[in-house]
Amino acid sequence: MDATLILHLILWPPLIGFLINGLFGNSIPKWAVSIIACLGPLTSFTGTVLAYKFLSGPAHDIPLYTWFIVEGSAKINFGFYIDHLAIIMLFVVTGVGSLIHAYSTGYMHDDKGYSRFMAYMNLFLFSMLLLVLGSNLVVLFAGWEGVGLCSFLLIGFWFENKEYNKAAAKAFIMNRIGDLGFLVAIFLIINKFGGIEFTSIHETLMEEGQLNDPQIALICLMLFLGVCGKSAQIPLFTWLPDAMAGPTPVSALIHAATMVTAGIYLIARMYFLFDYSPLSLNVIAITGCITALIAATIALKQNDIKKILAYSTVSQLGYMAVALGVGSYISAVFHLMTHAFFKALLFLGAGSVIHGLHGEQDISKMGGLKSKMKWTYAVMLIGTLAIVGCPPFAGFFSKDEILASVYSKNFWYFLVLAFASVFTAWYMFRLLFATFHGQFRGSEVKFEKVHESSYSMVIPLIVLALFSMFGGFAGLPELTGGEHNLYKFLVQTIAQTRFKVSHLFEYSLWGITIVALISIAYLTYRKYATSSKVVFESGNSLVSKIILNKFYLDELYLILFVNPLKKTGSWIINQFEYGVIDRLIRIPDTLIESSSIALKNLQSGKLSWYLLSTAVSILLIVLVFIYR
Amino acid sequence: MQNLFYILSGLTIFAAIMVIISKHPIRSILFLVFTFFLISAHYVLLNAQFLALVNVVVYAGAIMVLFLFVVMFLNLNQDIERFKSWIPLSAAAISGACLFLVFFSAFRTSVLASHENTGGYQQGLVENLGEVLYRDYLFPMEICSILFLVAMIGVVLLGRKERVEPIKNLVP
Amino acid sequence: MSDLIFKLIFISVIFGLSLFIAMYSTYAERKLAAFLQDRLGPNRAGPFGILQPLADGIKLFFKEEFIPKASDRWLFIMGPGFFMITALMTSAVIPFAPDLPWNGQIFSMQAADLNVGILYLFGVVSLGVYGILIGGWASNNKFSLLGAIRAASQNISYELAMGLSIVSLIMVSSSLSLRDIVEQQNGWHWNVLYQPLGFLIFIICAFAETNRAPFDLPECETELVGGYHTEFSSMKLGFYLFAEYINMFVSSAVLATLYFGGYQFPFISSMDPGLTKTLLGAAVMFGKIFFFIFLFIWIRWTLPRFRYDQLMNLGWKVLIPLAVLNIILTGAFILFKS
Amino acid sequence: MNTIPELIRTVPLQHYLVLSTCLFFIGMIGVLVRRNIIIVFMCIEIMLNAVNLLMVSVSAYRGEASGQIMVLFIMAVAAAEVSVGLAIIVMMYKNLKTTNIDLFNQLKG
Repeated sequence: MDATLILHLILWPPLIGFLINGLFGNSIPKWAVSIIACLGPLTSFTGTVLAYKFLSGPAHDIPLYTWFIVEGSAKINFGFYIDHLAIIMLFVVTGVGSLIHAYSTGYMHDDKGYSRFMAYMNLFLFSMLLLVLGSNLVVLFAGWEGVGLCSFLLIGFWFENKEYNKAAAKAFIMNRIGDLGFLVAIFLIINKFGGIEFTSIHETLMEEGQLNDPQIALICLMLFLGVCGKSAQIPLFTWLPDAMAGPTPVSALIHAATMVTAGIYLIARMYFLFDYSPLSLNVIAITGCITALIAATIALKQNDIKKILAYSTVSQLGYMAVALGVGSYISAVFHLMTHAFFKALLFLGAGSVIHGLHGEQDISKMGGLKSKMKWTYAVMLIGTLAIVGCPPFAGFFSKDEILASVYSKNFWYFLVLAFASVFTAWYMFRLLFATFHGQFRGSEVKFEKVHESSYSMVIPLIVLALFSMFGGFAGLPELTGGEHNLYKFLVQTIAQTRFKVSHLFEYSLWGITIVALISIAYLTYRKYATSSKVVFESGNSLVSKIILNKFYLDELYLILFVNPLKKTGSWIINQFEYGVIDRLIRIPDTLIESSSIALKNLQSGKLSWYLLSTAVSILLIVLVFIYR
Repeated sequence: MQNLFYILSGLTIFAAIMVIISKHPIRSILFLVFTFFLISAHYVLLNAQFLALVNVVVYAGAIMVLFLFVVMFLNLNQDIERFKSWIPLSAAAISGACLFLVFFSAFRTSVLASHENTGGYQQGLVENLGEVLYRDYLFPMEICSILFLVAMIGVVLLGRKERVEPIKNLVP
Repeated sequence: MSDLIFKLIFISVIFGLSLFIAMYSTYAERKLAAFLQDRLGPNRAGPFGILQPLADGIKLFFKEEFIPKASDRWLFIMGPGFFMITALMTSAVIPFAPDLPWNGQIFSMQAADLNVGILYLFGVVSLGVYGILIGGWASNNKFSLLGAIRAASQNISYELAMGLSIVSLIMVSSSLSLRDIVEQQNGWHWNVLYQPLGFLIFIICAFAETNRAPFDLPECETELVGGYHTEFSSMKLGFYLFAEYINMFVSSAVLATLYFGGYQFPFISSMDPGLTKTLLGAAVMFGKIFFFIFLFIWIRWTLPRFRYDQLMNLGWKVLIPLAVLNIILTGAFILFKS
Repeated sequence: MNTIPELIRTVPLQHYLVLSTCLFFIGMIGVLVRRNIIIVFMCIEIMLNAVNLLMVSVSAYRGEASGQIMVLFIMAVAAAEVSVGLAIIVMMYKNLKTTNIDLFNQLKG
């Protein structure tokens, strides 16, 4: 099959869906909106399957047309690039995207902005596809900005609420900081390599690249700044928990499965560049470690079901970053894929719970929902087991692979990650037991109203649960004797050597994992599967206070950046804007005003005045002619 | 002969000044008629007898009668010239005087072509004028008649009292 | 120099003659009216009442001089004066007799031979309105003003038809000088034979211009008390009345000059220039003038007065189109003949 | 009538120019100073007549008839102008009950 045709089949349907729903969404019936909205991702998914089936061999480069030319150095195509990494990402994006779209038709059905919501979702999907398929950094950046925009729109979807708008703005601004780094990186790349296509950069690098080149290191660090913004790494991660203001499908699609992984995808895409800069790889690894640990720690004390999942996402992104940092790119992509499955599942499950409880998000007011929401409970259980790394669920294999690869490179990173995964297990079991076991902690009336969600929501959950259960088998470890299919597939794109660990370590890791999980599950069950509300209340100790307040990071940013900026801004607006610029602008303004008043008086309507002015002008003309 | 010219000129200027300083419009009109007579006398001195009489007929006999008519009809006995302020008056006077001085000095110092009066002094006679008018200025003459027609229609329209009833739709 | 002295003498003679004829026109008017109405008329002052005009004049002189308080004093006095002056000015261009050769000099029996004489006539006639308007307005009286405005609009209206009828006459004579026009009419070539329609229009207009019946609306007693001279008394009233008769005399002279050959009579061309010819010419001229004065008076006591709208209709809708038609016919005729 | 050319020999043309200029500016100052629109209109007539006088004098001095023809046209235009202008003044008087030029202040956008 023709690669261009497939590209068109994948790329454009969501945009068409967006245009139809965005322009005419209010004037067509809801069922039509649903169908149009779901058809886009489904068509894209079909295209992805076709691409997987029919596009054999190396990558396909499809330059559609020349977008613009940087005078003297680079020609920038509006071009696309389909390779193995892209196909994996496409599967994640379109597959999970389609399921979440289907889920949204149920979840958002009664919202008054339904068609707007579906249009935004389609636009997001289109942007994400642009990001994944772009053949150069500029097209990728376009998609990168597109998803940022959609993220902003969807976080602030319920724009009547001021807090939500603030959260949306926060996400947007945090992303801007990262995007600045990304842009600088793009300029530097154009400057250094004279081209922006991935393939051309790769070739140039192969020919002239030097290890530890400071310019490359700078480029990599700048790119990583962008990644920090988009993928919520340590300095810039605070927007992600706040982004839970958006509707739950948004959290699932954007802030768990697809958009936040864009950074990971970018580094995997540019791995050849990072390979030349060990320094930046170390920075990435350290950042990832700290992110994973801190986010997991904060998640321990959260009571909001979506916030817990959000911090968990940050933590898991930290895992991926560490995997990238130790050069194990394929492991990172593997974890990205499984994480997309189970995190989407968990978010959607949480959404189902929230839906069933009519908007309640606090787990301290839940409990005992197992009997009421059987399907939800089942899928949440699967999701939890997957994320905590219980064999043989998806998370086990990917996490195990990351841990093993990190262990093979640096023991301290491994130790941090191990701690983080213990914390992960703790807060996930806490969430599960507090929500579904024990007694309901709200009023009886409320409990009566709890109901299972509709099929349009449950069926995507079940599909995602299946993926969470069996997705891990794409990359079986060497120990089991199975084949690591994903590695075989991806290594055609990402030339990376497989790490080596001893079998003894592998076995001990598995054993420790299982023992730890069982003990943690027992402890959390005893602690949280009760009907007491007290356990959710925060302690007064210093540590719990710090954790509860998210290490005071927001406050720190407030003091360090926001307040000085605000003060500077208000100084500028008061002193410079009103004092200098306004006065400068007023000068022509007053000039024009006074002159127009004078001119207006010229046309007074009085005949005598007209006659006089005629006489004076004749006098002037005559004088000019005489004394010329 | 020279004295006659200067006496006439002095009278003309005096009458013209009286036109603009008379308080009453009727007096102004009468002084204006007098001015026109004096100008006609100048025409006679310049051997333009036809124009002199046409001036009397047109200006004194027709135009000024119209003015007189209007003033009498509107009954403008009351003095409407409320003195307002010196500024517009002095501005008018000064600008007028400046322009006058400019013109006056320009004419005083102007060098005119010598009298190459070869056509005799008969150019003011009716035969001569008629010949020139109908030979060289026939077209403007015809245009003048159209001008009169237009002016006549305009005046009739302006002076009409009743509004024309809108044409009723005759077709049932 | 003798030329100038003769001019002065001649002008005084014409002046006196106009006044005298006007004076006795009043007498004639009354006598004729009496005759037409089968009564005696003035017969006390002198034989057949022949001193009656003098008596009237003396009476007017000695009447009380009255100037209304609210009137404009100077204009009130100026009005009749102006009217009188314009009436007397007209006779300056009329040739009363053939030239008189005397002592090797030729004396013209015309105060001023303007080469635009007809225009002069016309101009002076158009000025006649001022006297009426000023007098009527200065009286500060509604009836006077209405009378004055009526007179003015009547005069202006009929001036147009008059002017147009003169245009056709000029086309025939191809001169504006009255003397030339008279000279052209020697023998029986009177203009009335070539311009009968023009003559008719002209004479109607002459009646209207002099405010004589049947066009005496400006002073129509039944409607406007006394017309524009309601407030006038004494000699000022005398001026107005008297000027009308002068106007009548001048109109008759103009009529005779323009249409009836002036001083021309048959066989005049066979006579030598001399005193006899001049006197005979003058006699013929005055005979014609008296005939027209008689016509004026006859019509006054015969025809009833027009209504105002009838007057305006006649002027604008009958006489002006007729005059224009006359011009076209004359032009066509001249073109055809050449 | 024969004495007329003598005048042209004894009085220079400049004097006629000055005379007509004087008349013109008397008219102009009248236009600027007076407030009664009828008087203003009359002053315009004075200005027109000043120009006429100038034209006739130049025509006479140069022995050319064109100037006098121009005067004829000016008179024709003046007659038309006066009739229309007076009609307008009468209508304005009917509407505004005044002839004060300062109260005619509708001529503006």
